[in-house]
Amino acid sequence: MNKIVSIEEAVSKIKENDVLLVGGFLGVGSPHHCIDELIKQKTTGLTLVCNDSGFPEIGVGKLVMTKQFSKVIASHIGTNKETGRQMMEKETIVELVPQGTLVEQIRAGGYGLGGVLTKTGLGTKVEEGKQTVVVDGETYLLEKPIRGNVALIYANKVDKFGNMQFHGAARNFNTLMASAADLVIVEADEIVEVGDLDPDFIHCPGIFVDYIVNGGAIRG
Amino acid sequence: MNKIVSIEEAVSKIKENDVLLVGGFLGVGSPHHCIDELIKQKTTGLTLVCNDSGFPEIGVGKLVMTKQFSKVIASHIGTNKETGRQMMEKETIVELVPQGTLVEQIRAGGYGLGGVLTKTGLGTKVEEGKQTVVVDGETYLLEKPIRGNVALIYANKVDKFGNMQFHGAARNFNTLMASAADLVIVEADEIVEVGDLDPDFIHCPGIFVDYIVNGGAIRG
Amino acid sequence: MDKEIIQQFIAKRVAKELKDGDVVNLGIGLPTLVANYVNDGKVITFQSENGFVGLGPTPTEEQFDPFITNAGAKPVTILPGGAFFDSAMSFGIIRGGHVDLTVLGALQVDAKGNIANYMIPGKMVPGMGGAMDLISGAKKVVVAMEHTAKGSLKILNDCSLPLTAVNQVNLIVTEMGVIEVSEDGLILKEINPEFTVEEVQKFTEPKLIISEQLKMMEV
Amino acid sequence: MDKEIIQQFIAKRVAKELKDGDVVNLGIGLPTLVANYVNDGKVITFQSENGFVGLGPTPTEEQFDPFITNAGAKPVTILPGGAFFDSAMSFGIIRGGHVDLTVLGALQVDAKGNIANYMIPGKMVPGMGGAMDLISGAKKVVVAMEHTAKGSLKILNDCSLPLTAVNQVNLIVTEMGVIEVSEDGLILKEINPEFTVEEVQKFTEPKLIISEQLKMMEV
Repeated sequence: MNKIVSIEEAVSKIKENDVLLVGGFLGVGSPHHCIDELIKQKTTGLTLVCNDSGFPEIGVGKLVMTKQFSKVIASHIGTNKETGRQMMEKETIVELVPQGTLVEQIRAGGYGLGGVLTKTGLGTKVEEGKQTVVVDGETYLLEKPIRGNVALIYANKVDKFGNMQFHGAARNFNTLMASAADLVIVEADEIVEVGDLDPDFIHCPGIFVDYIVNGGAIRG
Repeated sequence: MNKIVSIEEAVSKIKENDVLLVGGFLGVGSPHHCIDELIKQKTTGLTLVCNDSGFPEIGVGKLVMTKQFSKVIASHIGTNKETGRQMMEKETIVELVPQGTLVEQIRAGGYGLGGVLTKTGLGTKVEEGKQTVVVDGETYLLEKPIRGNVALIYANKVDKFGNMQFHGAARNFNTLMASAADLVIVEADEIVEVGDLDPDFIHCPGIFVDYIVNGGAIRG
Repeated sequence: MDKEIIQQFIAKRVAKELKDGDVVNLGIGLPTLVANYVNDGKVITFQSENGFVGLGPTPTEEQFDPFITNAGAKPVTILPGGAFFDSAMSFGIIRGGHVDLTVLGALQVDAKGNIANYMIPGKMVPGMGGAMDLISGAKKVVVAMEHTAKGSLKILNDCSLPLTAVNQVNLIVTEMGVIEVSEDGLILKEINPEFTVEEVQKFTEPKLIISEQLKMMEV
Repeated sequence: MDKEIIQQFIAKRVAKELKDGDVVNLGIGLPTLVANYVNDGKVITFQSENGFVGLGPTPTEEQFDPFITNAGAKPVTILPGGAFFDSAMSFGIIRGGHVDLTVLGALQVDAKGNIANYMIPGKMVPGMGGAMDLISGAKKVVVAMEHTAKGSLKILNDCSLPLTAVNQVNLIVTEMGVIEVSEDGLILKEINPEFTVEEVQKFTEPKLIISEQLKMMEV
């Protein structure tokens, strides 16, 4: 059950037209080395699910610049003007989703729930074309679960089974995305032996993880 | 903003007929000292929300024996025969809820969600009288959010702001219940200074906590 | 066979269903015994629904820790690579299909894969605990039980007790044989050589489909 | 007043809305300045929706940590008593009403407490980020903005831009005054002594209700 593979091998599991969940918040806690390798492998037609579309030179934003996404589902694209341009020019489909809804949709996808009932977005464009559900007289928007073919996530530290630890604000969407894809690839700055991490302080268990790649130091 | 109070004072905030969320799984990770004090204060008519009804001499089970609950919402009552007897004799209303649904209902109550959409319980007695929702052709049971007037929870270690750390299987329902009550009381074995806990490894933030009581050593 | 030997026999056979790398949840009672018979160097991660993966054997006196207990509140250990979490994640793992296999006992199981194992109305109402989530959520559901209860049938055309889950059981392992639940009904795949097909059928209400590759049940 | 002074003036006034013990989320831009003006020894816990509470000031060179950033990806610090968490808990805190007060800018805000601050169709579509959840979930929503945008009105009878949230704004603080959103409409509660009521009304589309206790806006 060796999960450690080269970055090249791990990223080669991403196929044309896959739905790709990518961790990180404006590049903080993103799998930067895997993103660079995905640019090299030129896999296209991908659907991105990510908090944001990064910056043109940081995080998933680089993959927006290389036009590897045919669709982007995110809460924010304002820091990467190219995403907005592709949306306006209808080159790329962009779905904007409230941040809290997006992470909860991914959690629902990974945790076997039928959807999310939230008041966020009621009465706004977010509601358009969606089902509402009334619970005890209160109306909620029904947001559907989101799952990916592949989750490409980051952890500061991982053991060889895939148990993850995070530092600072790197956790963001990573822990939830780990549960919500058919194939889960974790890039970590540091890989340690099984048993090295205190079981009381593991942020996300390794049972979700298929492949581990060594990310070494952080890159932009 | 001193949150530390005596056990007597904290428990006196629980009023007749309150809905009480109590952490713990068969007594593991339960606020044992607060439970003992609640027996002393003889507050009755309470609704218990807890994973289980403990054992007759351990955990919330003691409060079943003293008949302080008029209603029990739990996933399991088999380890405390008195709960079953009170249910059969119609002395106490008992609602049995699947464990995963119960914790998710509490999370929904604390996290501002309108309910839980789950397949668990479909086609069983659990479904009776409940709404179902169809999402993309799949039927889900709609389970409503649960909130309490007071959450009585346990942590192994807490700082003076209320940031919590847990050991082993003590975490269970505690972290979720902390978010889902108007008033939150944490009993901890160890109280430390603010800043003593690593912010990367806090299982539940202190912003949820109103009162902290010193539980000292574990008692049965 | 006496009760203890029967239970061990069933547990040994169930253990063969576990595959290397599986995440497995074992119910209380007979299913717990399955952990003792994992072999062939298979690495299995046991999940404990009260909040961890990496469930290990009963602790020695020195290893004892009051906060490391199984879902029955019995002292256990956590193995290297294990991790603790809260109940929301624990049942996210269960409901989300991240448990490859769950093994549970049953009061009744039927030809449609329905299972009843959490209450006898008016008599015994312990509650479902995590069983409904486990049976609905796990990728594969194995019922491990004695074939009959003091002579009365437990494998029925239709469960008469309140159901724990509808149409979720995949495999039934008893001391008489191994029965697969299929869309066409119950298929007898393996038989304990101590019994004849007629004997197994006698203690099974639904008409059994006998597998063309019927094997001897080996443990 | 020049732009910088106007922004500081607004931020100082908003800071007075913060109560001891509050959990507060500040939007990017002008709202961020509010943190600089908390006084009277009030203990405020700032939440950062990218995943922590206890947001502190910009780090010194020695304190710099690439993983401790605010929701705009700018380096910040975490104060003693702070805690990091994932986005699901972060928005559980926000949606669940555990944020006492949020301060945001707006493109438009109207007499019903509607707010538009996330897109101009065909021109600027940055997305709502966490703003929709914050405005819907926080106990109190304060809009902190300049009263007009290059002379065009921002406080309207009805927002014309796509809404971020419906009927959620509680208070509007500008360089001209402090306006409360009530069921009856907008109430001018405080006025900057540099302006007259007529001047404020001139730059506000809905008819203002003038509070009987109209106060001078102090910062």
